[in-house]
Amino acid sequence: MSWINWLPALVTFFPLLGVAVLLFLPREKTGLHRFWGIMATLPSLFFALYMYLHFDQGFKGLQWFQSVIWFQIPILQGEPWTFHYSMGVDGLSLPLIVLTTIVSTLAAVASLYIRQATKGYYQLLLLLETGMIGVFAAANLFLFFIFFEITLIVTFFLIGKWGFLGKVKAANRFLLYNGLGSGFLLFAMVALMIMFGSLEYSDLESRMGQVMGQLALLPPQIETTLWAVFIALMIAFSIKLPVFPFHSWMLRTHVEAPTPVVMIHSGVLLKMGAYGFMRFGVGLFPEQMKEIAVLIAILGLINILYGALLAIVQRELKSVLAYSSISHMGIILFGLASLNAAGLKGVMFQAVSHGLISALLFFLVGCMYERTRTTELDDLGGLAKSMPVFSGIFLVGIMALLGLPGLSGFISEFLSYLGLFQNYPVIASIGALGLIFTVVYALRALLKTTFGPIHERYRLLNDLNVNESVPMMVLVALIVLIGVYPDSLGAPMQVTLDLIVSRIGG
Amino acid sequence: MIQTLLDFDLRVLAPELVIVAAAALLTIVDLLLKETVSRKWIGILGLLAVLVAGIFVGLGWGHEPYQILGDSYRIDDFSLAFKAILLFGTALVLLFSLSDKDTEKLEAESEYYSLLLTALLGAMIMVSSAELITLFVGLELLSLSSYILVGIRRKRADSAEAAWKYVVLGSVSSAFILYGMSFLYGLTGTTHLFEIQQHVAEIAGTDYQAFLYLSFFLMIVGFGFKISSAPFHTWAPDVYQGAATPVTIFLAVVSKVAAFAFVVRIVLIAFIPLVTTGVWNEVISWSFMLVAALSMIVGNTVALRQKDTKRLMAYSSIAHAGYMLVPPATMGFVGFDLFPSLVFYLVAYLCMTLGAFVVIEIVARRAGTYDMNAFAGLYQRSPSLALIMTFFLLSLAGLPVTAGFIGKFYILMSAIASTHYWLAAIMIATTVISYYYYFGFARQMYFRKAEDSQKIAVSWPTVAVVGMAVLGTILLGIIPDFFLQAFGQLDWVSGFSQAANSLGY
Amino acid sequence: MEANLALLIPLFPVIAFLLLIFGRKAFCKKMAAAVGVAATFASFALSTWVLVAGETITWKVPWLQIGNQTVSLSIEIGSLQMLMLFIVSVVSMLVHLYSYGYMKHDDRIQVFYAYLALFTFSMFSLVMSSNLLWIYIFWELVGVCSFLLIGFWYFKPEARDAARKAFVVTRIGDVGFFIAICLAFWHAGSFEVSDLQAVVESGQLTPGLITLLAVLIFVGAIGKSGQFPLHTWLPNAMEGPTPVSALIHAATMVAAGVYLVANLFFLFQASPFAMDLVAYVGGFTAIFAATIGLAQYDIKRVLAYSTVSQLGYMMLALGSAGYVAGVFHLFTHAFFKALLFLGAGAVIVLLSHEQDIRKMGGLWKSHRQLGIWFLAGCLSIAGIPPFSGFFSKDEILLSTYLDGRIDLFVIGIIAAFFTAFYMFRLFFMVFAGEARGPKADSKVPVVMMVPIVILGLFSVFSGFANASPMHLLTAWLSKGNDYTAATGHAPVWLPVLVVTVSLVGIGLAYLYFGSRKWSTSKVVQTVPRLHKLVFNKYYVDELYHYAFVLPAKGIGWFLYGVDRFVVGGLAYLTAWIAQFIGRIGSRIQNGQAQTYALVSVIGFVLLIVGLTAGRFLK
Amino acid sequence: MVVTSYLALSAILFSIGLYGVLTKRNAVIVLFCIELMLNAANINFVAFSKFGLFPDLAGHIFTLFTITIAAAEAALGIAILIALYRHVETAEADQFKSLKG
Amino acid sequence: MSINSEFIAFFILSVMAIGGAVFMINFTRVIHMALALAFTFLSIAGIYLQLHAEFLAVIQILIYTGAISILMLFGIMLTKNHEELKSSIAPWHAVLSFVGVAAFFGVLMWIIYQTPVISEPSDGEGWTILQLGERVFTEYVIPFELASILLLVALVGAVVLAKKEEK
Repeated sequence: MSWINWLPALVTFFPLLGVAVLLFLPREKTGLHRFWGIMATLPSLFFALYMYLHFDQGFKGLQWFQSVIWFQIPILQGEPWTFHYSMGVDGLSLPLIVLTTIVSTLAAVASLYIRQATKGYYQLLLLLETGMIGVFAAANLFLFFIFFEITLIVTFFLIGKWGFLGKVKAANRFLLYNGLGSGFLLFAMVALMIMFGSLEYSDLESRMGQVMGQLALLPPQIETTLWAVFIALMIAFSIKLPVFPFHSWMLRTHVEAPTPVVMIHSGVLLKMGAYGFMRFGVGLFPEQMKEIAVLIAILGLINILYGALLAIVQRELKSVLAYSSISHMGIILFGLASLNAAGLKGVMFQAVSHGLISALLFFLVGCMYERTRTTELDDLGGLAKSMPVFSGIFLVGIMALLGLPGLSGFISEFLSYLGLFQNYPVIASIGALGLIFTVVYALRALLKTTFGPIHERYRLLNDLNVNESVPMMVLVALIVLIGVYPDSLGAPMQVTLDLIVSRIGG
Repeated sequence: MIQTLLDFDLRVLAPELVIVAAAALLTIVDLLLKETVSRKWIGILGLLAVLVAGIFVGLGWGHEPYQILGDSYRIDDFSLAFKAILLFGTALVLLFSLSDKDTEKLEAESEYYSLLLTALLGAMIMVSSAELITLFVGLELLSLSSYILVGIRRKRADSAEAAWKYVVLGSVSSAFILYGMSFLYGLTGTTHLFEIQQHVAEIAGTDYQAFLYLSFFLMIVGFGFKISSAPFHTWAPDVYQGAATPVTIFLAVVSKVAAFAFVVRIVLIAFIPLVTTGVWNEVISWSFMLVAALSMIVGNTVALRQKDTKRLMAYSSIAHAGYMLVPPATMGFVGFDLFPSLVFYLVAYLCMTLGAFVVIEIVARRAGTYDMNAFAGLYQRSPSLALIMTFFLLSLAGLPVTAGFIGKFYILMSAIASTHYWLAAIMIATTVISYYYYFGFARQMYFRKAEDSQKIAVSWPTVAVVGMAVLGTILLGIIPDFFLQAFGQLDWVSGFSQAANSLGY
Repeated sequence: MEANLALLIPLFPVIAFLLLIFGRKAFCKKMAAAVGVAATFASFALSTWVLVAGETITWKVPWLQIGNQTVSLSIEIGSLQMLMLFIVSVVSMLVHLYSYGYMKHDDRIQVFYAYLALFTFSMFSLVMSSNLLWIYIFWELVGVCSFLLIGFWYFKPEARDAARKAFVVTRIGDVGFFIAICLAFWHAGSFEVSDLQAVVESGQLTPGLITLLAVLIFVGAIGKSGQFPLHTWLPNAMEGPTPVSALIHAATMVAAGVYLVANLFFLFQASPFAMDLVAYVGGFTAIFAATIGLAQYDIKRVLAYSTVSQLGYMMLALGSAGYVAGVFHLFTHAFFKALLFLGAGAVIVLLSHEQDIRKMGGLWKSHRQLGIWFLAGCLSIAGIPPFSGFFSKDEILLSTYLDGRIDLFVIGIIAAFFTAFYMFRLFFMVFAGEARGPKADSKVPVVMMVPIVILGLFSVFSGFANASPMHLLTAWLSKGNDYTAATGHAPVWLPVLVVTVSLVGIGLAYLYFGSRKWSTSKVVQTVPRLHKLVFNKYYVDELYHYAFVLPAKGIGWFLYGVDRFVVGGLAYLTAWIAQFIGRIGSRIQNGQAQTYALVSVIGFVLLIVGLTAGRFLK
Repeated sequence: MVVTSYLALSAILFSIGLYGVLTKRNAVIVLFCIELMLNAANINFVAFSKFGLFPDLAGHIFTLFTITIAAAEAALGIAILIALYRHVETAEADQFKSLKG
Repeated sequence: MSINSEFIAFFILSVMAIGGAVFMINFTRVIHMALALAFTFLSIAGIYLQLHAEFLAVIQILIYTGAISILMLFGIMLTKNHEELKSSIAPWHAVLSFVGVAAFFGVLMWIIYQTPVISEPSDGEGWTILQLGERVFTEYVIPFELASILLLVALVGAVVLAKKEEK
């Protein structure tokens, strides 16, 4: 127990300092807001990278683990129910924390088109970062839930205030759907608390192991309750991910939210669903997961094909990307359903990689919209002429989206499919059709935007400026890095994944 | 041996006596004061009285349970805790009233303050008695005072109408309670709850049980009315809307808290023997659960349609009554401590509802309307007010890191621990529905443009009230341990067992 | 040491790519070309060195951890790979050089060179990889480069559409390949080709699985190599700049499918069905594409169909156990087809980007040198000795014959006839007679002529690499495998037959298009329907459009409706239910105290009856 | 003579009172009907005092209190009604419906 | 059940009480209704007498038949309708009220007759006003004191609410 164990807390709460600083800045000084907004994300980024570099790749369990009793609920007999504040990092959370800090910083940089009420905007953005990092850094389900809810509330405001035309409706829908999801999570959490008396990840895992070990001896209600909890968790994260048919909230959010928020939303918030599936689905309920693996695989299949087919017929660029997210989340389900090392690694890779890719693409679309004032595919075209840098990066983004080898999207897709092929080759084969559809919609988006004859009104558009292209290049670099040298991302998660896989196998 | 009042240690009555004395004093002082003198001093006097009573309540802590005259008055940890909540709530209401410039109320300002005190007295009696007549008189004292308080703005038609509805429906509910009590009395021949308990234990399982049901359900009508839970909630929106806001707060907070204590006390003492025959689980728990579920559903769905903020808050408080009924409803099933969860939620509810109402009043007073639109662009006009309101809303909606979240979580635990998953499901689902209308405020405050760009000035007593409410909401949300440990250490059971000095009548 | 040197082969182009893409503003056109050519020349030199050294090179580094297995980046350069490296480097270098002439007026030549370099890198790596995953990775990368280069003139809608088509159609094949490697991983336990080979040869896999794997891999090859039924993209790909067509869509990338089948020949050999499939698909494609080529008027399209047809030949050879024959034809074809394309490119440039052969003519007189080298290419592809095509085609037909598939043999012969016919149709229409369209006034620049000449030399002489009696290539390729075990002796009449057929084809072409003694319109009039069918490429594109594209879109729109009305409707319904309950509650709240009391009374009755009636009735 | 008859009487009166509250248009009568309901409850108390399982005088005392309270309540009710009447100019209970929804 | 004087008295009184109530429901003029109810209250006083609750009977007459009825009459006088207003009660309201109350009544009667309370009735020995007073001032002194406050509240309230506007 040394001060270094407060590192996850430091990463999580540092942005709050920025919130405080912003509080004292005058309202009109937009430039100052921007400066501090961006600066405040940097310490977290720095600490996250520090953690990444100093991560003990051979260590089983949570590193930089810190646990403090927060409060206890007395009960009539026995030990009081104890709630901890505990944070720690392991192979599942570390990559996502790093992703979050990176995307957050870039989103802060990308917020240059937010022009009104910047003070509140950056405060919320920083609060959102705290929430997101907290979700991943928490080592206690209760704490996880709290951060989960914080992200929900903050995102509601970010969408509703700074979004596009239909923002209020989108914000409402976001709130209600996700509220429902967290309702399920709440249910599961309370039930787990009552069964196990603790919500620490470590306690949950060990007690779950005990219960599953002697399930035959226990009354049948226990098993029923476990199933109920498990299903509730699955639904909660299905809504977040989102899994068909819980996806309709996400489309509107993607279309209406301001660019940086979509970057974060698509880049990180959806990944909280994947993380939840990994941590609480596969990590906590391996036996149950095994039994519904087929179902998950089929849902994944539906997601992949449904999202892709719908993306093909969309007429608006952001909708294409939104549906493509659905399709790509299907790949995460594939990885989950496989329940083997390859597939689970695929899940994590897909979470990170899609986070980076969609952040990049939405940023690009946002920059484009600022210039063209439209995202309708039929109105666009030929932008490569006036905006070559934009087009080049967009090309890379689309290529990453469609899973081009050498870019991160391929590794994750490949691993997930590969994993599923071990257990459900037929489903995986049908799912492979998605690879074709992906190409179709991705190329359609690309070609309709940057290729073809240029419209007269776009002839004089400015290409990306440095503020825009540098963050994009960072994302591209990361996408390429993961694509070319996947172990840079995969190595830290190896031990944790092995542990999970061994639990599944055992 | 016949005991008389003077045989007892009357120091325990100190809080009530202070309030009685203050109420009387206020009335007299009003008569003596000139017309021109501001009646504010009367309010301050009332506030002082409440604070002194609070001190006495604080001093009362840590003693053995003590009863006077066959439990017609008793103090124990249960009653002290509730009394503290009531006094806290009333103090805030008084403080808020001091800064409230409602010209229509001013006509009868001193009466207003003394009636608040008598209402408080009724509420205090309700929480610290275990004898039916005293309880009933206390209830009526609270009710009658409330009727007048609601109608005190005589110049306003809606105020009078609200008072009318309240008096009619309140009296009907009193009749139901009384009718129910008559059967309870008929079966036991006594009005002392502990003796009733003994007789009920004898009756339990016999054919006379039918009368117990009848009695219980008749009283449920009255209880449901008092805590404004569906299907007996119908008065609440109209009355909350028609009454002056401080009165509304009093009704929503103090009156409801007292009613909860009243219900819990009667049901848990008189009907507890039914646990042995299984009737408790099958009838009493279920009736509470149904009422709770219905309240959640009705409160949260009807609130979706409301434009008037006070009316909306009324439905919200109906829904909250539903949540708060869950711990009593599910207590028969597990060894789950119902009181900490109930009391925790009550305190949380007090802070957040009171706070929300106060902010609504501030905003509405400025805009001249209680319509939701009054909140448009509040964030631009008064960011701090908007933020505070947001905080209350988050708490009401049960989102972290607020008192409402911990409270709801705690209640949910009792629902799930008792394996009534359906109830938990309804609770969660309706909570999600409630997000819509709670965030309706947020939509107005943040997403709309303000029509009136001027800042809203807030007087210092109001600041103090809001500050207290915010503080409560935050502290309960962030360091719940302090309160939970405190509540957990209290000897709640003492409220439901014979006091040491009890002889019985 | 050698391995490290070999690693440099793909490294040069990738460096060139990075330089060019990031320094595209800094480089002038000449510099860009120089960088590209220099890089490919370096690779060429190394490839040649590797080829000459002739020693198998292996190299391996761990790359990705999957559970307890490690996926490596592994390289194995055997005979086949050396040969491929050589082909790729030669053609690539020449095309780089040629491009400077062809593209010098384009503003984005830097980007063009960057793409070309990226392609060259990917192609090298594809060939060098000895790991299915890595092969797949570069397989995709070359596909993307092909896409980028086809769509290089992004502002042309045709180029855009062609690029998309190329990507999508090849992706269909890739999916087969993808499934195959996934299955292979779980059954062979690794992605390494050698491991797979070991498993296949030790008989650990069931025949069904082997067939499945082989077929799936072949699906990938079909897509890449433009075999029927996934051939449709290749002719469209001609929308790209001509050097690209020469490099990617004639010489190298499209041959990757053939290379893949050859590389995994052990797998196909183990499955008779797969061999049949390869042979028949190849044979069918050969004749199918050849017939289409008869009726096309776009110079590059004719060449494209010819490519498809020739690739079919290669597949036919491989399917008929003619491993060497297939690879040999790949080798010769790379040169003469690149030559033909570069020649065609020169023609196009001369005629200011006119591609319709009906508007050409008379170039023989004005550009004799070009004509000669183009003729060499035509003779080579037609299979006239001693041009290279003769030797390889002869071997293919021989192996088909020896394999006992007479039907395919006959098809091959007919296809050879068609090949000769349409190639010389092209030649005569372009070079013979008088100019019918734009005049060709300028000369062909030297940078363009040099590659043509070099390739011409290759087309003329490369056939001798495996000419009787030495069969150098056979010996070279059969090092370390037994793929050539089932060879027999050629009947003497076979080469004669082939040459005769080709000559007849040439003669007919001369009669129709050279001397114009016979008129084609008569033929068209006799079989108008057939002509229309062939002219419209058997309506395959249209068929696909109606059979796949439209239904997919239809499903998409249908699902969009489902998404909006069913899925969205469900959400709406839920919200509506909540609001409906609210509305009822609100209706009850009608303002009248008496109604309120009534509600309470009814609530009371329902509660007491509901909860206690059951107990009384018991 | 058993308590049942008295209980029945009080039930009848209570029900009639309730019905009156629910249906009578005149506001004063509504208040009056409430008094009837309270009276019915009182009959119960008094009857149980004599005939209950454990007869005791407490029922009388309860009734005494009830009557007191009922009187106060009636007075208040009338006062409120008069206050309301000043605004609405009618004593028809069904006209008091401006607050609703 | 034997027919004795007690029964007859009870019968007559019940009929009077119920009759008064029923008349109250059926009368159309408000004054008549009030008088009918006053009659019922009077009958109830009789019932109290029969139940050995003489003091209560007196109180009942004084307060109900006297005070409250007169209060109500005043109420009626003070709130005269200026014009006939159209009823805004929904037609289903009366029906539903009847059904609801009938069901309520049915439940009550069913339970009452299901399990008749049978016990040794008290003869009312010693139930004097004296004893009543003694218990009120000892055992029930707290509610008694509270009741005084309650009456005070009602007084103040009535004044505050009903006092005429000062112009």
